[in-house]
Amino acid sequence: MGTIKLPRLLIAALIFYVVVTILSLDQVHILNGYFMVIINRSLIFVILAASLNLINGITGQFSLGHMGFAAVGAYVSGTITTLVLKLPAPQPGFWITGPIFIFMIAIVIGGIAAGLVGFLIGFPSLRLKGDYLAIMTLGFGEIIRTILNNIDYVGGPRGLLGIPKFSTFTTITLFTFLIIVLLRNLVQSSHGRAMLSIRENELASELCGIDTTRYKVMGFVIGAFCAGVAGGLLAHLLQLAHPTQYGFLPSALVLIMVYAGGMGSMTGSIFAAFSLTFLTEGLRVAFDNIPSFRIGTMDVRIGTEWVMVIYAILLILIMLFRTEGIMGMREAKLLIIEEKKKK
Amino acid sequence: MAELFSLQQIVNGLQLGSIYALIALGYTMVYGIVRLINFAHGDFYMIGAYAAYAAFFLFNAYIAPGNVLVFIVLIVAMLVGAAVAMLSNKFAYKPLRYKPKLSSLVTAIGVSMFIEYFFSAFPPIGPSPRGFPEVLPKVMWTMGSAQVSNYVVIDLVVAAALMTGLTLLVQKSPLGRAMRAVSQDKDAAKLMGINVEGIISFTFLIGGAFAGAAGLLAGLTYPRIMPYMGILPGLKAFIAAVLGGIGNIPGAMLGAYIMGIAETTANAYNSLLGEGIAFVILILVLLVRPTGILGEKTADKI
Amino acid sequence: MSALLSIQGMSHYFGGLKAVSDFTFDVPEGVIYGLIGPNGSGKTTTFNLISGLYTPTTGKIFFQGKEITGHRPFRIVQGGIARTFQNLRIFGNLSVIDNIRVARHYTVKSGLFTSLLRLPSFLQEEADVREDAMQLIRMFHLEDRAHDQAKNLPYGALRRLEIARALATKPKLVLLDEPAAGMNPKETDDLMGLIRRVRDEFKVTVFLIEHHMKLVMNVCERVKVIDFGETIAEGDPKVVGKDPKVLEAYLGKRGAEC
Amino acid sequence: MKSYVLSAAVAAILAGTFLSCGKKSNEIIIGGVAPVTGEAATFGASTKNAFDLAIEEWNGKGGIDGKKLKLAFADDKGDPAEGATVFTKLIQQDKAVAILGPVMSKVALAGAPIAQAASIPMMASTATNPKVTLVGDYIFRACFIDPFQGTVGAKFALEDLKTKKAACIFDVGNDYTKGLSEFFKAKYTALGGEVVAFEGHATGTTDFKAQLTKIIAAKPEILYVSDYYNDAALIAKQARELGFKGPMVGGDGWDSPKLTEIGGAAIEGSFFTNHYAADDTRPIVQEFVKKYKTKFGAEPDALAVLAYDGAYLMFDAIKRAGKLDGPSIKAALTATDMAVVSGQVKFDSDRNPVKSAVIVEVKNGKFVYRATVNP
Repeated sequence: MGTIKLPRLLIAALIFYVVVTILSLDQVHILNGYFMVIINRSLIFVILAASLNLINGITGQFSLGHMGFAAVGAYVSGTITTLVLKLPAPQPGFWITGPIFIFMIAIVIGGIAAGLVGFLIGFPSLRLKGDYLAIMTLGFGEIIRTILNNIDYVGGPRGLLGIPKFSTFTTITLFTFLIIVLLRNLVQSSHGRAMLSIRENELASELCGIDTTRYKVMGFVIGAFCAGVAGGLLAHLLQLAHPTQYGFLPSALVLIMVYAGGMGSMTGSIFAAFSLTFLTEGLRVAFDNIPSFRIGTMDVRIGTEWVMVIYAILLILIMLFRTEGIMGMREAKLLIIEEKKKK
Repeated sequence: MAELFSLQQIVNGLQLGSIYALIALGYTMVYGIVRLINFAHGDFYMIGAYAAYAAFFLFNAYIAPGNVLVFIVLIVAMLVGAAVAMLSNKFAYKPLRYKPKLSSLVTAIGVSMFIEYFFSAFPPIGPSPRGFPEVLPKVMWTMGSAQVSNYVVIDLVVAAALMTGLTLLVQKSPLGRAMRAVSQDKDAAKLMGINVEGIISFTFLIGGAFAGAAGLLAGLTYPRIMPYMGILPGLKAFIAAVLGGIGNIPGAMLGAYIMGIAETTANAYNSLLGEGIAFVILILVLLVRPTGILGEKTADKI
Repeated sequence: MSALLSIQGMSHYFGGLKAVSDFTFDVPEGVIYGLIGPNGSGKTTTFNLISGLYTPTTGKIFFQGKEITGHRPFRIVQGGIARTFQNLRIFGNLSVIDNIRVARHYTVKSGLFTSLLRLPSFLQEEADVREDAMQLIRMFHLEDRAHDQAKNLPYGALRRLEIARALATKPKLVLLDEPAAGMNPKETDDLMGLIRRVRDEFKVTVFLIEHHMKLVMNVCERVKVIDFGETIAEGDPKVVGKDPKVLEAYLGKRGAEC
Repeated sequence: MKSYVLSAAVAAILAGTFLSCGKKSNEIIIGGVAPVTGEAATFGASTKNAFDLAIEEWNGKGGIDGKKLKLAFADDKGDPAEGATVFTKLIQQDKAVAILGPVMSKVALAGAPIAQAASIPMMASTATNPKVTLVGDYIFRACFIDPFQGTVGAKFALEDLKTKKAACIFDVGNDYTKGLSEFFKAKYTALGGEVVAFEGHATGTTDFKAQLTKIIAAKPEILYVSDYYNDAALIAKQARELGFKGPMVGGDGWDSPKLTEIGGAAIEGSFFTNHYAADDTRPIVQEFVKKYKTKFGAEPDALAVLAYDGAYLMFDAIKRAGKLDGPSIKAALTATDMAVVSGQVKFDSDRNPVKSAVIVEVKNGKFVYRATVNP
């Protein structure tokens, strides 16, 4: 600290970015577009899982409606960019011409809107604990979805369409990196320790002078903000936002990532977001290659419909045999800010 | 708005409420004993419906549709529901009993996903909906301004009979006393010589059987079954249990009937409200009275 | 000596059950004050009332002349009353130093954004807090384990950690809820010295609940004996210890032998 | 550290799987997209069946220019994000020359820009949202768009059934059924009828009685049920139970043997707009129904018909193009004029099929031809 040395996390992110970019160049073509889609989705899941980890793993609350926040971010930022810019895909020289800044601002506004919703939801929910809180957040998530389904201005059940495609590997990596740094700095600050202490023992935390209400709401708001950013990025990647993308099941998938990775471990969330996204695609490819056979007059296929069965079994097995998740509560060195030691 | 509270709407609500009640009872009993929101409970209901469907075709060859067949099919649905519930408990929940509570919740989500996706992927069942057969001929009566079928009567009678039986079991029998003891304090119950795991398993058995019965009733009343049919009723029944006071058996019944009538009324008023009413109720209850209508306040020990 | 903590007519009921009945007493500044009484006599309830976990049914609590009745617990802590728990409440998965730093948090001035951006003022403050925490840790002989997860510490060390954590909130009054519970005689002796040192070096008033009569009689400068929510005796421990009412109602014959 | 090693190993295996994409030059890869898991899985299953059947038939006839067709199928789970992923996979990884599907508009809207950008022609089978094909000139569809069917249904209800008061019920969470009801209502009102009740219901619900009680209280002469067959059959049953006596009218989402399996007597005497009638004597129809039944043990539904037709239109275009590049296939598709199961198909300037609709009546558990309506 204090020296001009670049932080290791930044170096790691730069290496990741440069390597992936080079490998995906048309001339090299080791990573094709399919890989890039998986990587982009993994990165968005990284934001979602890491931010849910802040709520569930760090602050010790429990949200089952995380995608509801993502929906708010997606719809708000998507509405802004479709209104402000009716523009095609990024052109060369795009970075300095303006629209990208509007996009970035829209994403941040989407995040802030999600944060506000997080505040509205977090505040009344705080009297509840454990599974009551889980159900409450699930209810709020469903209500957000129902409302979106019924607002014709944002497309109702047709979804919000015609969002410009601004999310690229570059913008997604940038936002993911910023959010990881933000979350890491938060957790390893005095405020973060206050949040952790709530998870460990809420009563003792209060009696250490921590305004636990404030920090629980803060956990919800920051988590919701990040989810809103992820939602915005996803909407600008797919060029649409649809209410069904933000229901209970997608929220459960993010929850699974957090638990599989290890509650309270950001490293775990990141690792699980990547590995589960890749695993799903890997299983898809694997199942594609199983030939079909006949039983009687029926054609029996062992096809991609079994992927989710495997996914569910995997989740149960992780919970049974490694309840604390793959990483437990540990963090990779890369994500730990080293403290200068005196003496 | 006369049509909101017409006799017909109340009949509709009671019929829906009966099905919710049977599912809600399982939720509430399991929660009362192991403090677990068993997300897979709605799927036990779905399995019950499929079991009833299979049983119909198995027995229809020998017995003509009618009350006897309904009874046989009901028993099969309850047995299968109970078996699945006990198996889930044994393999997925029991090993996590003394781990953090929320890991059981996540496991329950996993079990739920597994059952749904497995049924959908398994070729003999598959994702397509199936028409549920008429297990007994339908008879319609006109009562005042309302149309009532014998199915409504069956729904109400089966639900009432099972609920009465359960209330008697819990209140009067030694087994019920043991269940209440376990729900109060597992460790103390163990010291008193109660087989705690046995009681938990029995609770899952009852809950699963009731969900199975609800599956048959749903098949009769809304004659379409599919692998994902349990998600929504499961969630709503759970909300009904919370509304009545989770862990409280009469509360679950009360909550379920309120829920059925509220949903019917809301649907008649406006589809947006109808879609969200369950969750609005949930949030209101949790904010205003998290212990539910009949639930008792338990002081946190500091 | 002026009264640091003043309790006036405080009662508390759980439903119909009377836990604390019409307590009126002062804890003077700078003393080591003991509250003793048999199980269920309302000792822990008194602490919970003072630290704001319960709100008294009737009566008022004043601290440094200001009323704190009904304030939220964290406000009361920030106002200068820290406490420990009978059954330990340690942040088990946090390191020893982090346990201490959590208690220092409310004095931290760096806002959220300063912290997120890790601005120099934040880094400076973090360093100060760390140094402070290390000082406390050394004083409580925990320096070897400073970076270990707290849950891995032996029992006696956890007791010390909890007291250290309470002191980290920079209190004027420390409530110790049975600090010697579960300790062996040697540890208890050390604890007595520690309590005195805490009072002298941190300039705090100590208010403790204890079953352990030897500790109370040795350490406390003033004691109050309660039973069934009512005060039986109050005053100098040596006097109170010989009060026949106390011996009979609370200490019994066994107590007299101590 | 163990987990790092493990993850590296997993990554290596995955990478190996992904990279091992051998492309045989004597095969033409056709991408197929439909949901086979999730709540829309029932629609995806019959769609995929139809893809398989069409490919089998074409390969039976020797493929195209001596090359065999191979279906690269991917599950979109009914989710737009999955849709975008699998479109990219099919185009980039499997090197599909054309894409069949998907079923749902929201997935099509996420996938279409990817196909368009890669110049890969796509034939959405049942995505009815008008915006789908507006994404670009590589995007076609095999089905009607919402306005057409709603209009046909309204005209039929007014003119043939001679009704003046109608009621609509639809799924508020499904763009297809909501759109259909909206267009029905607009046309019915415009032509002088009155829509006395317009009720939505939540997705996945099985109890429609509240809405139906309200609808029946408004005394409509006909009930327009724009839901898919699985909900429509239940609605019919419950409507009859509550005493509704009039006819019911629906859209092509009704076309499934499940309609009568679930609906039974309640659905008798109802009508729906469709692409074809199963009792149509044209050999192409009869042959398709027969083959489908033999292969899959069930009668085809509308999704299967449209998927099958979509596949035929695409294969025909590939054959006529004579080349496998996107622009050639696209050009050939634009020039389509082909008889398929759902009739003679041409594409308009927005790449929507121009074809006639038929009205089908449910009679004795069978779907019987009633009338043809030209666009």
